[in-house]
This record gives sequence, structure tokens and C-alpha cells, in this order.
Amino acid sequence: MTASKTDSSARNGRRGATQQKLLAFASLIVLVIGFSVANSNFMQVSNLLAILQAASVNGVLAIGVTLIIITGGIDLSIGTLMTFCAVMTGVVLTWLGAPLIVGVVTAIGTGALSGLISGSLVAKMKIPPFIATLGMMLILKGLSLIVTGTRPIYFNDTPGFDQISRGSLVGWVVPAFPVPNGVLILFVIAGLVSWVLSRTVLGRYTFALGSNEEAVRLSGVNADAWKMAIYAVAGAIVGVGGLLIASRLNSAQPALGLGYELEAIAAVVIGGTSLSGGRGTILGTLIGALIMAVLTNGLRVLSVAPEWQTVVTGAIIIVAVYADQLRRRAPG
Amino acid sequence: MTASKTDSSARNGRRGATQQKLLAFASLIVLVIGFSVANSNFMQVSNLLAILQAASVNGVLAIGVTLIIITGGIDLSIGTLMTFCAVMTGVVLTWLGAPLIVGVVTAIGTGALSGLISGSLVAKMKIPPFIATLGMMLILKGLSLIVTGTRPIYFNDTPGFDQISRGSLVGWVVPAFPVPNGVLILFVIAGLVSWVLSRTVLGRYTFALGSNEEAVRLSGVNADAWKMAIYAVAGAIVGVGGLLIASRLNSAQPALGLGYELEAIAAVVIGGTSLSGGRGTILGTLIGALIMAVLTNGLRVLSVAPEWQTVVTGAIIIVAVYADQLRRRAPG
Amino acid sequence: MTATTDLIRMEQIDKRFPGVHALKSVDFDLRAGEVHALMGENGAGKSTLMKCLSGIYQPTSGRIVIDGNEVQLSTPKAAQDLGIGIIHQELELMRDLTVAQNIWIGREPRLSFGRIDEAKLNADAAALFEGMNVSIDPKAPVSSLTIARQQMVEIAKALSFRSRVLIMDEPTAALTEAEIEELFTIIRRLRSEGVGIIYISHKMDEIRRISDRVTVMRDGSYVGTVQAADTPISQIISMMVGRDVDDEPVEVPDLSRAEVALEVRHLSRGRDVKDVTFSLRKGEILGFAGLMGAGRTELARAIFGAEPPDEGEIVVHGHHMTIRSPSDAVAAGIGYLSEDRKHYGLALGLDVRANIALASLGRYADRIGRIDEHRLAGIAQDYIRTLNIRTPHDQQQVRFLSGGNQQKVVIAKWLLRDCDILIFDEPTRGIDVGAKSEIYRLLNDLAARGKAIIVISSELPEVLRLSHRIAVMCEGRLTGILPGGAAQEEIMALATQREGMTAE
Amino acid sequence: QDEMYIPLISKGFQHQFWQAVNAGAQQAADELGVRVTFEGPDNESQVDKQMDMLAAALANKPKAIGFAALDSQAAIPLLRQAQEAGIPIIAFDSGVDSDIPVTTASTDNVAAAALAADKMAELVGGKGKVAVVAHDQTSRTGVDRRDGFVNRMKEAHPDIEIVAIEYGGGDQLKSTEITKALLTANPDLVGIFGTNEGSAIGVVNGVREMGTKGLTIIGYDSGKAQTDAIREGLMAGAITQNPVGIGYETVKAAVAAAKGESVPPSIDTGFYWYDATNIDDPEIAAVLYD
Ligand SMILES: Nc1ncnc2c1ncn2[C@@H]1O[C@H](COP(=O)(O)OP(=O)(O)OP(=O)(O)O)[C@@H](O)[C@H]1O
Ligand SMILES: Nc1ncnc2c1ncn2[C@@H]1O[C@H](COP(=O)(O)OP(=O)(O)OP(=O)(O)O)[C@@H](O)[C@H]1O
Ligand SMILES: [Mg+2]
Ligand SMILES: [Mg+2]
Repeated sequence: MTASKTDSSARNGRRGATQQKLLAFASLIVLVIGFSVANSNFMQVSNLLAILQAASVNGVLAIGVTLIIITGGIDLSIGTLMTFCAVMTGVVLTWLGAPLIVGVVTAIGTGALSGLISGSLVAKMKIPPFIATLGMMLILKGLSLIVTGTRPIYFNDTPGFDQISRGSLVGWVVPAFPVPNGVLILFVIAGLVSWVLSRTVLGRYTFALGSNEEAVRLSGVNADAWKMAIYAVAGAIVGVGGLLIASRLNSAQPALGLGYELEAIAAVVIGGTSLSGGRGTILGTLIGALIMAVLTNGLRVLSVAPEWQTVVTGAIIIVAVYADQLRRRAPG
Repeated sequence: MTASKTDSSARNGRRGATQQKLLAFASLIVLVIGFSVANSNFMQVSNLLAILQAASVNGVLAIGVTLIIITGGIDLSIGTLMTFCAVMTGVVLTWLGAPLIVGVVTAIGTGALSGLISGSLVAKMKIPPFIATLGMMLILKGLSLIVTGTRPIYFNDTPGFDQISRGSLVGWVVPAFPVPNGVLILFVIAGLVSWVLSRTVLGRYTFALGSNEEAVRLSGVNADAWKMAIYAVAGAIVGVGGLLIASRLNSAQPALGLGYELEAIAAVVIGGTSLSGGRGTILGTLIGALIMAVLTNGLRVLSVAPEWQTVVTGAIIIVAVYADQLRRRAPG
Repeated sequence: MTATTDLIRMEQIDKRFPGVHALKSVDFDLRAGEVHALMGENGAGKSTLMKCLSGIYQPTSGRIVIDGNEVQLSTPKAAQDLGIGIIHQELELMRDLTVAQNIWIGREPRLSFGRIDEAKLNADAAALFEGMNVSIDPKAPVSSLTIARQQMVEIAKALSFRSRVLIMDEPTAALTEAEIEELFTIIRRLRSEGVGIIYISHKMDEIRRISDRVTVMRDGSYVGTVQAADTPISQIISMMVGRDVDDEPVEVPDLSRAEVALEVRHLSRGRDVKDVTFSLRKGEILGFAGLMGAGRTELARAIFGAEPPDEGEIVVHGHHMTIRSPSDAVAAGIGYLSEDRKHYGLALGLDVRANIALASLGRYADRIGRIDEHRLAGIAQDYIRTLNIRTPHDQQQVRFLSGGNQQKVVIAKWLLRDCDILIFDEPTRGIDVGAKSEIYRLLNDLAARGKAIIVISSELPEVLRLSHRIAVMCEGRLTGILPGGAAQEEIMALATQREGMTAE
Repeated sequence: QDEMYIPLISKGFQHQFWQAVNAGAQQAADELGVRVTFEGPDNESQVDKQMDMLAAALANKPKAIGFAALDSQAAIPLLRQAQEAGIPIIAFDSGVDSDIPVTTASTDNVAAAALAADKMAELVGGKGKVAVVAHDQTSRTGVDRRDGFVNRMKEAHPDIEIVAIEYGGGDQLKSTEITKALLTANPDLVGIFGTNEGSAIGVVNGVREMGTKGLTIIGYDSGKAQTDAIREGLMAGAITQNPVGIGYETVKAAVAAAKGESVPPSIDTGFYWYDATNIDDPEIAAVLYD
């Protein structure tokens, strides 16, 4: 008797999850169709590629911070960390003349290290994530300026560096749709992290920590160590974001980055991940990042005045999350 | 026997709370002494007044957001709301030529109304506070620019407006220590809100909602209405912040405000209020705002390079909150 | 059975919290292959002692000896590694994870690249439930389970460790007879396998049925250890409370002339409440019996507006009421004490006084909303005295109270609110014998004063002891209403009656 | 689709300066019968946001684009894309290190700041300590104005010591607090240079709140608060660019280029020193805004 009930509700849960993703996707489609109707220029291949390109950096950052948000934390340092990773890459590639691969490793390593530090502030020193990463945000912002002497580092001497983001492996195969590598990287990372979240121990503890950290601890799991690992992985992903932006600008711009964290977090929440932890998907985050990019680009293509762009963006963020809420309440 | 237990531990509990405040105060004193020793110019009356003045706007915003943080929420819109309140005051005073008091009421009313809207987004529409107020942040930012046509509104035609913040009632009585009215207003609001939190039903529900919202609802309390009221009160306080900044700049600067929310939140957390809700004091927030102001001013007086100022500020925020953690763990 | 060797010896254990001396040089020992019951009033220190043994708290002083060696249990993991497993009094589950994921957290079967063998995970959990003779879908999210089923998950998790020592802190508080029987079967099997079991419960009959020895604590001190078989229950009780507890049976008053306080007509909500109709008179105590998941809690929540009903009418004192939220319900004079105090009853971070006042604040505030703290303090102290709430003072945070004392705080909250119609969902969950009879007396008094009361309880003796009439539910349907003195068999028949006949 | 469409991608839009550029652009648009849009990122560090704006602008297939590059190197691939599509680029405000733009309508910020340094030296009598409250540590305009001022001081006025350079992000309130801290740390300061409107107003505010007398304040750009401060005598004078002219010339050149007409390789829109003595002269009044 009870078993059958249990089953049906579990089924319900699963149906709910699929529905949710489909519906978030629906918001995206509604936006795309709306903009296409309003201005036929929106639907050009070149503009769609521009949107994807614009989503790539924010998307990668959002994927990184999704991990942390699922643990019930938050990371405000991702914007300036992205910049700091770009700067460190500039240092090894341009100043030290290291080969490209070293630059890639540096970006990811710097991100992971910084993530590890944030993680230990949170896990070991019990500093609330908001404050720990706010502090890290300021520290990393300052460090980028200090290391570069406040001047951008250009990658002109590293041929091929700009291809990391701007080149197109896909275009090599399908010339009609030259998806930039930056976008390819976004999707590869999304796939990878999605897999980690759903299939691996790290993923399991990410959800478990966000769901009930005390229970995880009482189960004899070294919760602190796992939390630090999760922050480090998130940092490494942000490092990839640093590579992407540096490659796109063919330079490391030391003052960039502040404010990017809020955009990334907005993408995560629009994608249905709960800020109270325990729940979230990478697919959702990806869709969230695309919604943000479509919105920004679409309003610009429609030549909406910039101050109105701000208002409309704010309103749509609220509406998108509200729609998500309604959806979720509907079955319960 | 139980009676004797009651007594000793009650004394204990009270001592703990006092200790904490004293120790947060100690961090402040350490900073002040440190800076005085490093540079004798720091300890002048004029500089101390400058620090207080600098703390006034951030302090008022921080007090507003303290209420919301105690309910377990967050408000990212306070910075741009402050600006929008200033703008609306400019509209009624300068464009419509209304008397001063109408301007004051407009600022506070605008703040309360916007708070009410944020509150209903959170309470009625169940949008997470982070997203609801992120949306409001963007909307209010855009509205300020739209209303003003992106031009500042000057208060030259409203004599006495700049006295709201710059004048000195205290200096009138104690000429040697001309505390600006802005600072006086900060302390009055701190006292008032402190009283509301500890003595009134609104204050009690603020803590209760942050501690367990569902339990409050199931106690038959109209939790949504109270939450909206709390957001509205917080908004009204931010409105006072808008008055203060407008008065100090003798103008409403429509592009200002972004980033002020993080500073205010940092002050709140340094002051010992927990971001997970249910715990916090206004005295702590006040001390937090002073710590931030002393830090910023002191580093500048010491002529620390700006990029290092950022790093040191980030580090000290982390250290201050860590010290608070240690303190709190110590008795447990 | 190597009955003579001590598996564990705790000697002179002392534990102090700020303002509370929770354990005062307590001695305790456990042998392999025995069930050792730990008894004591709410707040006596039972959970605290067990937390010291499972690595969650470190004793202020004292020794813990396992297999003859003194050990330091500095983390839960350290205790686990020594073969000590615990089922916590308060549920500690990860609500967003599935049942199987919860059980194997930290011990996931792994494949290469840190992958989890999800199939094995689910199969292992299913096997575990099979051994326990319960049917829970390993893939169901824990948040979709009732408290009782969550409790079964906790038990399954503790069993999965195959510990040599198993601590059960009130495992049956949320269970009904059938599950308790299953649990006892499991306990007996474990005992025969040489596992040492520490068993904490406030249900006196269970002690007789399952335990070998009984250790009693009072006010953080060790009182004594006795053999369960040859010690009368009354002696154990007087060791616990330091006096005798008398328990007079219910006398059903004649209520036929009393005014009808509450009428519920054709109330339905989702799959959990189906077409429920009943009425309740002033001065009446209506007991609700049923198996786990019968829908009693859902019915109460629907009446209270916590989960507004899909269909049906609620009539209070002859007036139709539209109840869409708890505040509507309270305004209509209906109060509801939830079965889940931690999630729905208490603001754990607030103090005892504030929690007691939570539902009645308006009454103690003046026009500008200023609270009369002085009066509230007096009232809080009254309740602390009448309900015998163990707390150092009325400004102690509720989170630091023992489970049973927390429950008393919730009861105090509703007593202070003074609703005409009161719904108590598992009011004595986790409450000690002494306090239980206090609460029974209290409910009788309330009824005598004209309150209309619904008591939902999974303990049949409690329903029988309290109710003037007994409503029985099965699968969301009201299968029948019996008079107060009904026999247990009658109730069980209705509780398992799938095809519902119309009530009354 | 008869109407010619020309988007202007600027470095910002919220500041008065950019609004004045916009006003000049709209004026030219009205005169020439074209449609001009104007936008820019929130602050001058958001290089990639500006590129997204450029990409969105390209989607609408404009006849020409006005572009004020935050980082000219970073923008080159998109500019090249525009060039390949036959869309002429008009650089404004500051140049682009590339031969893609057909012309540049800009102010020489380095020379303008050097003029501010000369004026400062003249007003303080050639010696003493001065400080700079700059608006940005990394943006082109911030760096040019700071370096133009500092380097000119070093070269031409060796007796003047620059004791501090702080950055207030162009935020009036932050610049106010910075000024007060500067005055505390350096009681013997004789002059402060504020490198944009917000910084300059902040300096005036800070000095007013501290009640310091006899300090020489030099500002940059215009706006009501600055012109008022100059009339009151609190501010000695300021450098103004000709933002309206920049916007106007940019659009004019864009239309010409779109029609295939020839345009001069660079358009210097000039800068001016103004103080209480010449603030009401017609040629100065024409380049001030408020
Ligand atoms: N973390 C803590 N801080 C302060 N006091 C505590 C803490 N934990 C427990 N106590 C106190 O220690 C005493 C013993 O509590 P404990 O939970 O062990 O009681 P218990 O015997 O398990 O009661 P119950 O039957 O109600 O579960 C109580 O007075 C309680 O208030
Ligand atoms: N939080 C919940 N989420 C999903 N389903 C629930 C929840 N609570 C209860 N249910 C479902 O509602 C049905 C009725 O449960 P309810 O709690 O009302 O039963 P009950 O008779 O009070 O039994 P119990 O003794 O378990 O409290 C159960 O079958 C359960 O599956
Ligand atoms: Mg207990
Ligand atoms: Mg129930």
C-alpha cells in the first residue's frame, strides 16, 4: 500500500524535474522568438554566434558557482578570480615566455588554488561563504592590479592564444556554422561537470552538503575536506573562464571582473538552482546563461535605450524566477 | 538547585553577549590605535569627524539591511534604492518646488514603497530574496536614470537642504565637537531600530522569521504580511540614506549607488549578524560600519597604494569575521 | 553470548555546557549481546551521554574504555571506526537525496574515476529494507517520506554499518505498533549475533519487552542499574522521577447536549485526505488512530489551512469558515501542534520565552507594538513550572533544550494561545512518563473547561487513555468512529480497512 | 529602411560627459536625417561588454559605426569584421591603434592634463605639494589624464611634489571621502586635481566639508556643480573638452564615410581652460554643459 504511494510520488518528482527543464527552455525559446519577430536581424547566424560567444564566459563562471551554490554556499570572488587567472596566464606566457600549455595550466591552477583558499576559509575557519568570498573578491582585485602594475598584458607574442576562444574547430568541420571554440569549451565543461555532479562521489557530496551538512558530518564523512575540494574544482572552472576572456580580448585586463559574479549567480538561479542549497542542475545553469545573453543581445539589437535595458533585464530576471516558482508549486 | 542554575547561567548568557559586543568594539579600537600610531594626523578631531561622516550613509544602509538579514533574507537593491530615493526627493523639491518636509517624506516613502514591493516579491511570490532584490537593483538603477534623464538634480534652490547632513546641531551646543547632523541621524536611527528590534512585535517577528519561518506561519502569524512590513521599514531606512547622500552632495546623482549594497552587507556581517538569519544586533552593525570607515580612511591617511588598500580591506574583513567566529566558539 | 565481558565502559563522565551541568560523573557499561535500556526524564542527559559515546561531544572529564582500552572519540568517524553506530533522536537526513543515497553516504560503492555504482547502491538499500521487512523505494527522495518512514531510513542506515555497538535514541517515537514490532525483531536478531544495543525510549512497555538491563539517570546523574526482568515498571519510574506516577483512566462525560464546536464536511486534499466528515463537540476529546501514513497529519494540516483543502467545508461554532492559511485558522479559534517540532513548531534560535509567546504576541503588545516583556516573563515562568520544562532560565535558546523539553515548549505555546479548538498531533512524542501523565491531565482539564480537542497519536494506549471517541483513518479515508472504551482489535480492523464505509 | 542607421558604441553613458557627446550626436543626426543610437558599458573596465555591444550593433547592418574603444587591441577582430562587411568605423574620444577607423574625433587628454598641470603650477606659485584624485586607475582616459598631469609636473615644475594619487571611480561620495583623507594626511597640501566631473565635484565637496581654505582645486569637464564652484571661487578652474563637438563631428564623419565621401584622417575637437574670468565667454559657454 504505502509502497505504491511512494512510487507514484517518486515518479512525480522525476516528471517534475524534466518538466522544469523543458519549461526553463521554453522561457528561452519565447525570448528568442519574441526578439526574432521584433527585429529580423536578430535571427542571423552571425548574431546567434555572437550570443553564444557572449554566453561563454558568463556560462563557465556560472557553472563553477553552481557547484558552490548547491553546497549551500555562494562565491562572490568568481569575477575578480577570473581576472586574476587571466593575469597569471599573461605573466607566464608573455613575461616569462612559457609555452601555451603552461599558460592553460596556470590559469586553471591559479583558480583551483584560490578556490582551495576560499574553501578552507569557509570549511576550516567557519567564515560564512558570503564574507569569505567577499574578502577574496577584494584581495584578488587588488592582486591583479598589483601584479600587472595596473596595465593590461597583451598576448601578441603568443600566437594562437586568441584561438582558444575565437578559433573554430566546429567551423573547420561545418563551415556554415563556425561555432567559436569558447562556446565549444562551455559545452564541454557543462557536460563534464554535469557528469561529475550526477555520477561521482564529489557530486554526491556536493548535494549532500547543501542538503544537510551536519548529517554529512555525523555520517563520518570528512565534510571539510570535500567542501574544500568542491571550492577548488569551482575555482578551476573559473580559471577556464579566465582563459576564455583573456583569449577573447587577447589580453589580461586587470580591472575587469567586478560585477560578473552577480550575473553568473543570476544565471544559476534563473536556471532553477536553489540558493539554499541541495538542488540544482548544470543544464539549468546553461539555459540560465543563455537566457541572460539572449536578453542582453536582443535588447541591444532592438536599440532599446540603455537605461531601459537595465529596467527590462531586472524585470525579466524576476519574472523568469517567478515562472520557475509557479511551475514548482503547481505539482505540490 | 535548578533555581541556582538559572541564576548563574543567565548571568553567563548575558555576560557572553556583552563580551561579544565589547570584543567587536575591541577590533575597532585596535584599528584606531594602530592608525594613530602609524600617522599622528589620524587622531585629529577633524579626521574623526570625517570618519563618522563617512560612516553615516553606509551605516544607515547597513542598519536597513540588518533587519532584512535577520529575517534570513538579503537586499541587493539598497544601493540603487538609496539613489532612487534621492532622485525622487530631487523631483519634488527642485522640479515641483515642494517644501523641504515634503522632500523628506518623499525619500522615506519611496524607500518604504520599494521595500514593500521587494517584500511582496519575496513573501507573496516566493522569489528568493537574492534574485528579487537583484531584479529590483537593476530596475531602480534604470529608473533613476530615466527619471532624471541621466542628469543630476541639484538642490541649489532648496536652501537648508544640505544642512540635513552637513549642518551640526551638536556643534551648536558643543562647539568644540561639531558632529555633523548626518552622524546624529545615524545614531538616532540606530537607537530607534535597536529599540524596535528588542522591544516590539515587529522586532520579535524579525528574529522569529529568520529562525524558522514555517514555525511562525504555523503559529497562526500572518508571516507574509510581517515580512513585507519588515522590508518596507528597511526600505524607509534606506530612504533616509538617500536623503543623507543627496544632502551631502547637494544633488541627486543618478548613476551612483551600485556597489554600496556590498559595503553595507559587509558592515552588517562584521558586526556579528548572521547571514543565515535569526541573529544580529544594530550596535554590532554600527560598529561594523565604523570599522569599515576607519579602515578606508586610515589606509588613505597612511597613503597606502590604492591597489593595496583593496587587498588589505579584503583581508581585514575576513580576519574581523574570523575573530568573531573564534569568540563565539570559545564559550561553547 | 559472552555476557561477562564489557564491550564499553564509561566512567565518571562529566559534561558541562555554558550554564548547564548536563552530566555529573555518570557511569555506564554495555556488554556484548545485551539490550541495555537507558531511562530518565526529559533532559536527564541520555542523549548527551550517547553523543559523548559517538564522538559528537567530548566529555569535560571521565574515561571511555572500549575492549579494555581507553579511547578518545574525537569525531563521529572515530566512533564509527570502533564499531559504534547511532540512530539520532532528531532526524539527521539529507532531504534532497534519495533514500539509498542517504544510507550509504560516505561509503558509496565506487567504480573507476570516482564514479558511484548507483545500481549497487540501490540494490544494497533494497536488500537492507528486505531484511527489515519494510517496503521503501530506495530511489525516493527523503523529502517525500513521512517522519515515520524517515525514521525507518535512519534505522536502516544505522544497521548498514554492521556495528558492534548500536545506540538507538528513541527510535520508536515516530513509529506505530507494526513498525515497532519489526524493529524489535531486528533488535532480537542483532542481540543474538552479539551486538550490544543501547536503547533509549520513554515507552515503558517497550523496556519490558526488549531490554535486559536498565540504567536510570536523573538530572544528569547516575541513579542505578537494574535487571529488567525482575524489576517492576513502577520501581523504574520512581527511580526516574523520584516519586510515584499515578495514571487514572479516562471517564467519558456525557456530551450529547454540548454544542458542536467543529464540523468538517467532505474534506479532501490530494491523495492523502479523501472525503472526510466528522464533528467535534465542546468539551470533547476526539482521538485519531491509524497506521503510519493514514493521512491524519494531512487532515489536520488541511483543517488548519497549512495545506488548504481542495474540497469540503469547515464549520466552526455553526459558522462556515474560509480557511486558506494558519492565520485564518487561528483567527477562527483553531490551533495545531505539529508532529514535527523541529521543522514546524519551534524557532530554535529564539529563547524559551519568545517561543511560548510566538502565537500570542499581539495580546502582550500595546498600540505601538511594544511588547510587555515583564508579563511575558511571568507567563513563561508559569509554564516552565507547570509543565516542568528543564531549562536554566526562560531566556535559554530552545536549541539547547532536550528533545522532550522542546516538545513541552510547543505545548506551552498553544496553551497560551488558548484556542477553542485544539489539534494535537503526536503531543507526547519524546516525552517522559511523568510529563506524559501531566499532559494527559492537562488535556482532560482543557476539555473539562469546554475546549474541543483532537488528539492524533500513533500510540494506541494513548488514544485509548485520552479519547472520548476514537476516529480511525486508513489511506486518507475516515473508516469509522468508535466510542471511548473501544477494543484495540476494533480499531486495528478499521485501520486496515481498505474499502471505506462511510463514517457515521 | 531609407533612414541611415549609425550606432555609437561609447565607453559609458551614465556620465554627464557621455550624455553631452550623445547630445552632439543627436544634433547632427537631426540635421543630417539619420538615426543614431548611443550606448556604452557601466564602467570603463568592461572591455568584453563593449565587444558584445559592438557585435549586437553589427547585427543590425549599420551604414557606419562610431566607436570609443576601451581597449583598442581587444576590439580589432570585430573591427576587422566590420571592415570586411564594408562598414566604416569612426573612432571617437580616444583613438584606436589600428588603421581600420577612417577617422578619429577626439581630445588629446595628455595635452589637456598637461595644461591643467601648468595652470596648477601657476596658481600655487610654482612650488608645494599637490595631489590627484583620479577617476580610474586603468582606463585610457584615467591613465592619460593622470600621466599627462604628473609627467608635465615632473618635467616643467620640479618644485611641485605630487604626494598622492587616489582613485574614486568617478563616484562623488567616494571622491569626497578620499579628499578628506588626503587633507588629513597632508595638511600642507596646496592643490588638488580632479580628473573628471565626479572626481572634481568630490574634491570640492571634501574641501568644503573640511573647511580648508586657500587650496587650489582644478577640475576636468563641466557640469553645474563645477561651474558653480568656479563662480563661487572654490574651484580655480577646469579643463573642458568639447563633448558636444565630439558627438557632432563623429556622426558627421560617419555619414560622410557611409556615402563614400572623403573624411579628414583626424578631427581634433580641442580642449579649453576655463575659470571665473572666461566662463561666460560665448566660445567657452558653447562647450560647457550642465
Ligand atoms: N549543546 C547544548 N548546550 C547547552 N545545553 C545543552 C546542550 N545539549 C544538551 N543540553 C542540556 O543538557 C541537558 C541534557 O540534555 P539531553 O538532550 O541529554 O536530555 P535527554 O535525557 O536526552 O532528554 P530527552 O528525553 O528529552 O531527549 C538538558 O538540560 C539540555 O538542556
Ligand atoms: N512532506 C510530505 N511530502 C510528501 N508526501 C507526504 C508528506 N507528508 C505526508 N505525505 C504523504 O501523505 C500521506 C499521509 O501522511 P500523514 O503524515 O498525513 O499520515 P499520518 O496518518 O499522520 O501518519 P504518520 O504517523 O506517519 O504521521 C503519506 O502517505 C505520505 O506519503
Ligand atoms: Mg534525548
Ligand atoms: Mg502524522
